[in-house]
Formats: sequence, structure tokens, C-alpha cells
Amino acid sequence: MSEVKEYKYIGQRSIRPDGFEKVTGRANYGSDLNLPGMIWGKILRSPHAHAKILSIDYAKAEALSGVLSIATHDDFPDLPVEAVVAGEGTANLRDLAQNLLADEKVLYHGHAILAVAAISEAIAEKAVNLVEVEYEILKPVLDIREATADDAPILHDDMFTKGLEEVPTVASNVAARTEFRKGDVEVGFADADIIIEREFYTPTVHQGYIEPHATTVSYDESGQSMVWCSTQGHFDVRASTAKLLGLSLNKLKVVASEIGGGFGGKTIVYLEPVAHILSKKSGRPVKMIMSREEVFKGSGPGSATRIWVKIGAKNDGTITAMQSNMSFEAGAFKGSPAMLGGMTIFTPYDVEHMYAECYDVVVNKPKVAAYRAPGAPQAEYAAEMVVSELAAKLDIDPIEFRLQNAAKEGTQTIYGPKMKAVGLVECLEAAKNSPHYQSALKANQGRGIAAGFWFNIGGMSSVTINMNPDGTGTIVEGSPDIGGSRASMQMMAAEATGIAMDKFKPIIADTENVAYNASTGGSRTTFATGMAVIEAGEDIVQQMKERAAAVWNVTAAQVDWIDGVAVNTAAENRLTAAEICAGVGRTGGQISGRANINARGAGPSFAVHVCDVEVDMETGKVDVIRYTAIQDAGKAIHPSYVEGQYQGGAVQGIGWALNEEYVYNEDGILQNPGFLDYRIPLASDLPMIETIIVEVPNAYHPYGVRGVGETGIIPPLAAVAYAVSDAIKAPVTDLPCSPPNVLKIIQSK
Amino acid sequence: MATVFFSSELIKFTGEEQVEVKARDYRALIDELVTRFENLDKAQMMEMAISIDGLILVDPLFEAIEEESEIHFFYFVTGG
Amino acid sequence: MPVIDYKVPQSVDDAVSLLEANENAKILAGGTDLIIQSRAQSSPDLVVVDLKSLPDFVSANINSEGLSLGPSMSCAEFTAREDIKSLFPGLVEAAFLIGSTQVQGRASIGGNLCNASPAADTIPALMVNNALCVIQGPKGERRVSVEDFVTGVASNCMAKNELLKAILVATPASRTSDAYLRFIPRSEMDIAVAGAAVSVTLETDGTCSKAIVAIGAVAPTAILVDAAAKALIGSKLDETSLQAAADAASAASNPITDRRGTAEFRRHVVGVLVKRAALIAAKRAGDK
Amino acid sequence: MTKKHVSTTINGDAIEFLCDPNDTLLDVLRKELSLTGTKEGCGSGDCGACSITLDERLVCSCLVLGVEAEGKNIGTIEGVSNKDQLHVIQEKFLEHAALQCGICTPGLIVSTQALLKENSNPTEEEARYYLAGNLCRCTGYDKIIRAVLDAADVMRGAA
Repeated sequence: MSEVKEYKYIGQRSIRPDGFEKVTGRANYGSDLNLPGMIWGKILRSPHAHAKILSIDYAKAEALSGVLSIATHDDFPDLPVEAVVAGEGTANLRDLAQNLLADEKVLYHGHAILAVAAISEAIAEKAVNLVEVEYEILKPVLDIREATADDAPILHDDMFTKGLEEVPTVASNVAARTEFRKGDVEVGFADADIIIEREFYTPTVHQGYIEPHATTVSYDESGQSMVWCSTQGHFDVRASTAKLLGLSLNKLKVVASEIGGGFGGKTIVYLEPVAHILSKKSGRPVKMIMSREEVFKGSGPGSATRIWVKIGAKNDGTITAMQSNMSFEAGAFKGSPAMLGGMTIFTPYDVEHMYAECYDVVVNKPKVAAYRAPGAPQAEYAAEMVVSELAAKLDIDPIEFRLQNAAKEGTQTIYGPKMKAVGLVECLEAAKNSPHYQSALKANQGRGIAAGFWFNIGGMSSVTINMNPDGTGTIVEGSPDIGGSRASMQMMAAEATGIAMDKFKPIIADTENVAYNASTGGSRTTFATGMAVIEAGEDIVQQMKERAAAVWNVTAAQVDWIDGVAVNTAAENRLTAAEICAGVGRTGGQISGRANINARGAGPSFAVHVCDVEVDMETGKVDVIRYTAIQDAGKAIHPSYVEGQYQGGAVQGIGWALNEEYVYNEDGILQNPGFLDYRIPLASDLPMIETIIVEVPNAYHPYGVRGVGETGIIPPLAAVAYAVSDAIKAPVTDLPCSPPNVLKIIQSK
Repeated sequence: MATVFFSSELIKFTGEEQVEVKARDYRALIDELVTRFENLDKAQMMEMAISIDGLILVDPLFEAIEEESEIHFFYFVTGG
Repeated sequence: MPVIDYKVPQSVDDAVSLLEANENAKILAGGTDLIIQSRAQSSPDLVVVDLKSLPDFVSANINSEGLSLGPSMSCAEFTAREDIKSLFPGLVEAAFLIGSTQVQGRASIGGNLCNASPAADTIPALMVNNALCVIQGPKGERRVSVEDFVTGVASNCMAKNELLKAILVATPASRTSDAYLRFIPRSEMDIAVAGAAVSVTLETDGTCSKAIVAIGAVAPTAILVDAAAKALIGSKLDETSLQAAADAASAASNPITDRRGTAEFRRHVVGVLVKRAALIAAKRAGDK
Repeated sequence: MTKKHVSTTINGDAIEFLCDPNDTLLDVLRKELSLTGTKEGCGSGDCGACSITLDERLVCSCLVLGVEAEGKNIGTIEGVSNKDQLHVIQEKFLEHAALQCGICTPGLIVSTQALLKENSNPTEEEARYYLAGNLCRCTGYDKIIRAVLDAADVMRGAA
């Protein structure tokens, strides 16, 4: 696409329509709904990392005055081994039920066992503590090495590794093996002048959204239920809850509250089906809110990984082969993003020979959930560290080295398709020309460069735009708005119809008031739901033209639509949208535009980050002193929120690189389930995050949108860690680059 | 004839990296492939995403396939 | 959650009577620790005695002898006092490091002291200033040094029916000043992984004539390290003497490994902090 | 446990409420008084989402007992705007896109108001340290800091 389109609305920095409620405290989030007669649900969680449940005695809890219902695993109907949409894509229904309320075994510290609903939070909490559970404590496996050791305790007796040449006969903690291959790496390595191989470790991290999971469920005697919850996808909450409880979809109305952050962690159910059981049994609306400690202990973190990478290059800077063997922790149930790691690890490079083996490994930690580009940050971290080290050894500028090997249009990916037009080269050029990259470093400072690739996805979105008699309209969409997407929908509706932005009010409808929408995830909302908005907008324009034609007694083809006004070219008649809407009674009824699509043609997004750090050589403390995030948006609908995605992704990645990690003791007890000791970045930890928006349009989207939410978290891990490595002049392999870890490297030099 | 490329996982079932197939649309393509390679599981194939000349499709069925098309099967991807 | 009652005493004696009368009475100084602790299921039922309505408990006075500090005065108010800061810059910076702005609005030095966390920031800073704790009990008051006040992890020397009434810090001698540094992984919000307070007195030629070194978060309680002080005394705080002080502090430490840092790391870093704090204190003393 | 009667002032309104002695002020605001603009992110003073002012002093309402409100003057997010007119800080947060999910926003706005009362012309570093207790996981803080500094300029009449 070479022509540059002129846009009237998109590309502006408008005020988000939902902003007023959010700056005044009026917006209602997951825990903000109170219903008449509402009671409180609390969960009993496992104090052990791995144990058989011998018995559960809740007689005392049940007898406590004020306790109205109790839920256990037995309240789930017999479930088929069936896939449901959950986080990484799909999860086994039985696993999901066992994660919600443990069955015969508890598999991690904090694993939910039982839930109580009572007339007050205090009574519910007291009741939970009256439950007596008898355990047979088992030895936990807490990382990949322990899980794959010969004598490792096995989490699931019925789990046999999938994807092996020979079907295994012994149960294993390795759920699956997958491989991706392109060319023959042995040939590539034989061609190399230099080969570097290293093994990297990344810790368990949490998405760290500030709003804990919360829901209110109200079941009524007719069998209808209302579920209010903070989720990235209320249609998927409906699907999971219905399947788990054997309900038909039309019995469940799920309302998505405003959502206080998700980053992939709010794509699965933790509370909703449990609250439903409690509500049905008590006949009362039930509210459940996780404490911060429960969020860390019981909701999905991101995988810890061990990734071995080997890359060969020629002295002239051509990469000849890239190979990896990666293991991803899935937590207590299978289904880590290991495969996505394999698909993304080398994708920024156009190299003939590639091979990636991926292992999905269960351990006694909470089941992982998607975390912003799931699998890619860990995998690409490992690859980018080695790429940077190769550039240094070859004495080639790290950006030039990447440019020389960059994926571009026509590059064959390791996972299959060939790339269409992508913006990696443009991002690298922008990085090279940035004032940041051209600035000098001082003593004890270092610089890291890293690239990142993410697919982005499309999928199903449904939008209706209902026009009002005064020419204003409501955009009825069903994609929970985590980061300002309503603003971009408003802008795209305006662009598509020529009707001013402020005439449109976008709303996120519940599952009964709009047709199915896939979850807000995979950077799909502005791309896919946006595409539906544009299509619905075009539908409105068509109807407007037909109505004007009817008024003028001409054919629709004789009507032009210019800036939201119907123009009869022959007679110079004009009708504004408001005038047409005011008269719809005479022209055939109300006007509403509709689009129910399965969006195709999602465009991959590349990012390049530049990071400078300063290291305190006596303490190992790392300060990020300058940071630039560059990324291809395809087209930035609302540049401020696009920049915000880049900055937020960068800072989450900085946290991942520097201080965030789950700390377990040897018994598998989580030591830091709170914001005090799970250290996410603070305002005072950071510099301004400079951004450069690159726009290489996605040919499959009317305005060129790619989606921007996820790619930004991929490069920071290597950008930061390599900068540390550059500053201390020693290789870094294990994250986080926390002061004790960095000091150890400095001291052992 | 369209060219179909198999991922390393699918090669296990097909034994071939790429094949030429004549098919008008996606459904015909799948039918042809499962006929030609008996180890291919139709349900599993239908679960996979494909790209037709770089256009990525999830849940295709009637998608038309051109004479010179390049088709890749790959795993369905979600995200955070 | 344990049941609690809330009492607002009208006087110190009234407060002491409340402590005497209620087995499970606890003083609410700032509240930043007590409210969280009381939420733990294992916590016994509490009667909370809030001293913040007593003016002496929330004010600080400076006279010719020094500072008399009300133990419940918020750190935010304390650290905003320029008169205190000019006398005890190290103590003020220690108070300033406790928690966020929001936590500063509630947390108090008295609470930090009584709570007696091994990582409490103000305790080493109080120690190098020879602060005295004024304890009120049914039979009157007694005074103990900070090092005697803190008896172990989360424990102090006060009987059940005693309360901390004031903290007294004498005006520093001339050319004497203090500094406090702590190490945390982030820039704010964390609990000290190691802490060091140093007070030095300088001769006019820059020779250190007197020094006190206290370290925190590296043993069950903050500790005075005489060997570190001795290494500084008589020197002009050259690299050799500073390193000797650092080594002495590392040697005196007895840290644990936990989620906040390894024992090895803490032992090393506390030495680095002593060196750095000594230089800051010396700069301040020299500027006087 | 007997409920205690508390008379207090919230956003200028004289308010009376009954609360258990172990209820935090955050519980009281959200549950008793339906002032749900004040958010709970951690319940332990580590995230700042529940920031309010207590007699003009910025605090986490999760670290204050409801009974301590007796005779005090409380300010919450609901009292920041003036009738239908947004406060400059609120306008600047919107203008700079300083919020994504918005859950930390009420706390940040209350904290920013307290900051600018104490220091009408903060440096970037001063603003970052003052607001260090307000965690935001979405924005990376860049746009928040820009909004705060811009609001300070406008409020000082410098812009």
C-alpha cells in the first residue's frame, strides 16, 4: 500500500468517551456492584503445594450462624474431557473445574478447595477457617528441572507426554512436546564462522493488574442468572460457566464491568462458576472478591522458563542457523504457551535454517494464564540476548546486524506462512536514527537493543450501531475496553460514516444485548471489533443514502455521502444525518448498522526497544535511565493510547527484567504474595518512556490497523538484561536482574 | 494447482513437506488432503489456522482457493 | 477477622489504665502495621487504644537540650519540620524512607520503634543519636536507650501495662552529624534489605573524633557496631578506614536469606552502606 | 461487637455512620456509604488505589479504621470535581491519556491534588517520588507524570 490515505478523525488525540466516569470515580468495576439481599463468598485455599485431600469436613462451617451455602468440587456435574476457550486458547474442562475447586488433590499453594457464602464477609471468612481438611502431604515439584528429574513426584497419574515419536507408557510431568523446523540447522551451523549457545532462565511472573478478580452472581428461581464480573471476555465467561455447570447459554447473562487491568490474566474464570453455585444454593446474590494475596496465589501467572539457544553466523554478519530447546512451566495443569514460544522465538529473522523444540511442563504452582503476548517475551528474550552477543563478538552494530538478517515481506516463518508487508526494518531504522541511540553512555552504563514479534489475531466481533432520531448514535459492541478502545471505536465509526465523533456513544453491551464477541486479547479489539465498527458504519451510510434517495425519489446510486451529509448531485439537495434520522418513520423505520464478522487478515507487529541502564557496581542495583519503544502500529487510530500501550508494555517488561519473580520456599509456599515483595515498577523507578510509532499498514484492514497491545512487552526483557550485561561486561542469562543476582555476576567476573 | 505446505508436526502424518492440490475452496482442499494422507485427522485439520497467500484465517470453510495459491497450515494462536 | 474495640484515652494515665484493664489492648500509633496485623486470622481479639488525640503524642518540640518527639506524630509531619531536619538529617531521612507518601501520612517513629521490625529504618538512626525512650507505666516513667528498648524481632522491653510516651534526642555536639542509608531493590516502597546509620564528629582538620555506627535488617535487631566506629575514629575517612568500617559492619552482621535478599548479599551491602553513610554524615558535620 | 457511631465530614458533607471497630475507612466508604470511587487494590497500603485525604493529609484508607474518622475531614475522589466541572487535574488526565484501565486513576488524582497543594511546582523527580505509592500497571507512568506536571503549570497560571 503506497498511497497515503487522508483521514478526518482517526489519528487524532480525542478525549476518550468513558474517561469522565473514570476520573470522577463513577465508573463501576468488578467489586462495585451491590444487590439487595447480597451475601459474600470466600474461598478456602490450600496451605500446601502438593497434597492428597483425604477428607473435607465442613460441618462446623455449615453450622455457623449466617452461613448460607457451601460449594465444593462435588457441585460440578460430571464433565467431559472437552476443550473450552480459556486463556491460552483452550483448556480441558475437567482441568478447569479442578482448578476452580480442587478434587482429590491440591496442586499448588493457594489452590481453591471450597467456598462459603455468608451474610457478611467476616462470617464467611470465619466459616472458611472452621473447615477441616485432612491432607497427605506430597513432595512438590517447583521448577522444570525438578519436574523432569527421573524420580520426580508426578502431579497427574494420567498425563502422558504428547507429541513424542513413541507413545509413552509412563506418566510424566511433561505434558507435550512440539517442534518447529525450517531448513536443516546442521547445515546452517556447518556454515557458521561463530556459534554462541547459552541457557536462559526466566522466573514466574504475574500480570499484576491492580484490580483483583471480582464478581457478583445472582441466580433466580426461574433458572436465569446474571453474572457481573471484571473480565476481558464476558462471552467466554458465559461459555465456561455454562459448560462447567451444564447450563444453556440463554440462562446466563454476563455483564462485563469496567475492568481494572487484565493483560491476559482475566481471560479465564476463577470465581464466576463458584459464585454461581453459591448463589443457586442460597437463593441470594453472591459477591466474591479476591484479596491481593489470593490474586497472587490463585490466579494465573506467566510461565517460568528454561530456554537453550544456539545461533551461528558468518563473519560478514549473516545468521546461518538458529536453534532452541525450550521448556515452559504450565503450573498445575497442562497448557503453557510453550508452543507460542517456539513460533515466535526466531521470527524477527530471515534465516534459512531454524529449529525449535518446545516442552510444556507441569509444576506445583498456579496454572499459568496468558500474559500479554503469551510465551513470546521469554522465548524472544533468550534469542535476542544471543543475537546481541553475536553482534558484539562480530564487532557489528547490533541494529545493523539485525537489519542484515531482518524478517521482511516474503520471509518464510518457522511456523508456516510467509510474511506480508511488515515493519521490522522500519522499526530498526527508526531506532538507529533516534536521538537516544545516537547518544553517548557514561561509566557504569550499558545499552541493550532488542526486537520483538507478535502475531496479533482477528476472530469474531459483532457490532450494531443504532441511530437515534436526532442523528446521534450508539455503538453497541461487546469487547471489554481495557485501555481506551471505546475511543478508537468512536473514531472509526466517525471515519466510516463522516458523522462527527461526539455524535457516537460507544457502549460495551452484555451477552444478551449484542451478539458474540471473542475476548479482548491477542491485540484484536481495535483491529477486529474496529473492522466490525467500520462495516456497521458503512451499513449506516448505505441506509442513509437509500433513505435520502427515497425522500428525493431518486435511486441510491444518485446520492453521494459527503462528510455525513447526503447530497443529490443532480438537484443539489442535501439532507444531514440528523434530518434523515428524524424522518425515518416515513422512509422505512429506524436505521441501524450491523456487522457480525470473523475478522481475518490480522497483521503481525514488530517492535524494537532501546534501553540504557546504570549499574551500581557495589550493590548490583540497576536503574533504567533512558528507554525508547518503537513499534509498528499499522495505523495508529488514537496515537496517545497507542503510545500508552508501548509504554505500558515496556514498563511491564522492565519489571519482569529487573525485580519481579515468584519466590517459593522449598515446601512450595509462596513467599511474596503482595505488592510489597512482588515488586512491580513504581513511578520513581522509571524515566519517561520515549515512543516512536511506525506505520506500515496492514493491507487487510480498511485503515491499516495491526493491533498494538502485546508486542511491546517482548523486547524489554532482553533490552534491559543486555544493557546490564553491557554495563557490567559479563553475560547475563537469568532473570530477574535483581541486585543480588547482578552483584553475584559482578563479583564472580 | 495450489501448493500446500505442512508444518513439521503435520509432516509426521504426511511424510511430505509440500504438495500440489487442486481444490476450489477450503472444504474441498481438506477433503482432498485427508483422502490423500490417511493419517491426517480431519477434525484436527479443521482446528488449525491457515494462511492463503499470507491472509491468515481462523475457522475457514468456504474460502476460495486460487490456482497459484500458497497455503500454510499452522496452530491457532490466541493472545493476552 | 478478630473482634476489636476502639478506645480514645483522654490522658496518658487513662491510656495506661486501659492497658491495665484489657488483656488484649494494643496501642495504635500510626496504624500502618497494627491494622494489617489485626486482619490476620491468627491475630487475637484486640482492644485498640488510639493515642493520636493526645497533643503531646503527635507533636515534637525542640529546646536547648534537644528534641522531644511524640511517638504518634506522623512521619509526614515529622519530615516536614525544617528545624528537626537541620539537627538530625539522618533521622529525618530514615523517617522519610518509611513507605509511600500515603503511609508517611499515618506511620510514626514511635510505631516504627515499638513494632521493632529488624528492618525498621528509624531504629539505627535513633541509635546513632543516642535516643532515649520515655516509657510510662502505672507507677511512673522510666527511660531506656533504644538498643535496650528493642529486645528482639518484633519485641520491645515494655511490660503489658506500659507505653512509649516520648522519644528524647539530645542536640548533637558541634561538628557532629548523622546520615542513614538503606538498600532496597526499587527506589521506594520496599522494606530495607540492609540499613546503616552513621553519626560522626569531626575535628576542624577533618579528623573523625567520634563515631557511632548502627546497622539494620542484617540481624534480629538493629545493632551498634563499635568496631566500625573505631575504624573511623582517628581517620580522615579515607578509603582504608572506610573499608575497615565496612568490613567491620559486614562481620558484625548476622543476616538471613529471605524473599528480600540473600544473607550473603545483605552482609556485603551493609558494608557498602556504612561507607556511603559515613561520607554523607562527615560532609554534613564538616558543613556545620 | 458493638457498632460505633461516627460523625465526620466527607467532601464537605456532614456524615454520620455506624461501623464495626475493625472496619477500615475504605470498607466504610465503599460498603456503608456507597462511595465506590475509592478503589481497593491490595488492602495493605502497597498500591495507593484507596488514597484519600484525612484532615488534608494523604493516606491509604485501607490503613485507617472507620472509627478514626470521628471529627475528621475526609476528601475522596468524589469530591474532586466541582459540581459538573472537572478539576484541572482530571482534565489533564483525560487530555494526556494518563489512564488506560482507570482503576488506579481515582487514587492518583487524589494524590496529585495533595502533591500540588504541598508543592505547586514539582520537578519530574519530585512528582515521581511523591506518587511512588500509587501503582499503575497499564501506563508505565509516562503520561501520568506529564498530566501531573501540566496540571501543576495550569494551576499555577504558568501555562
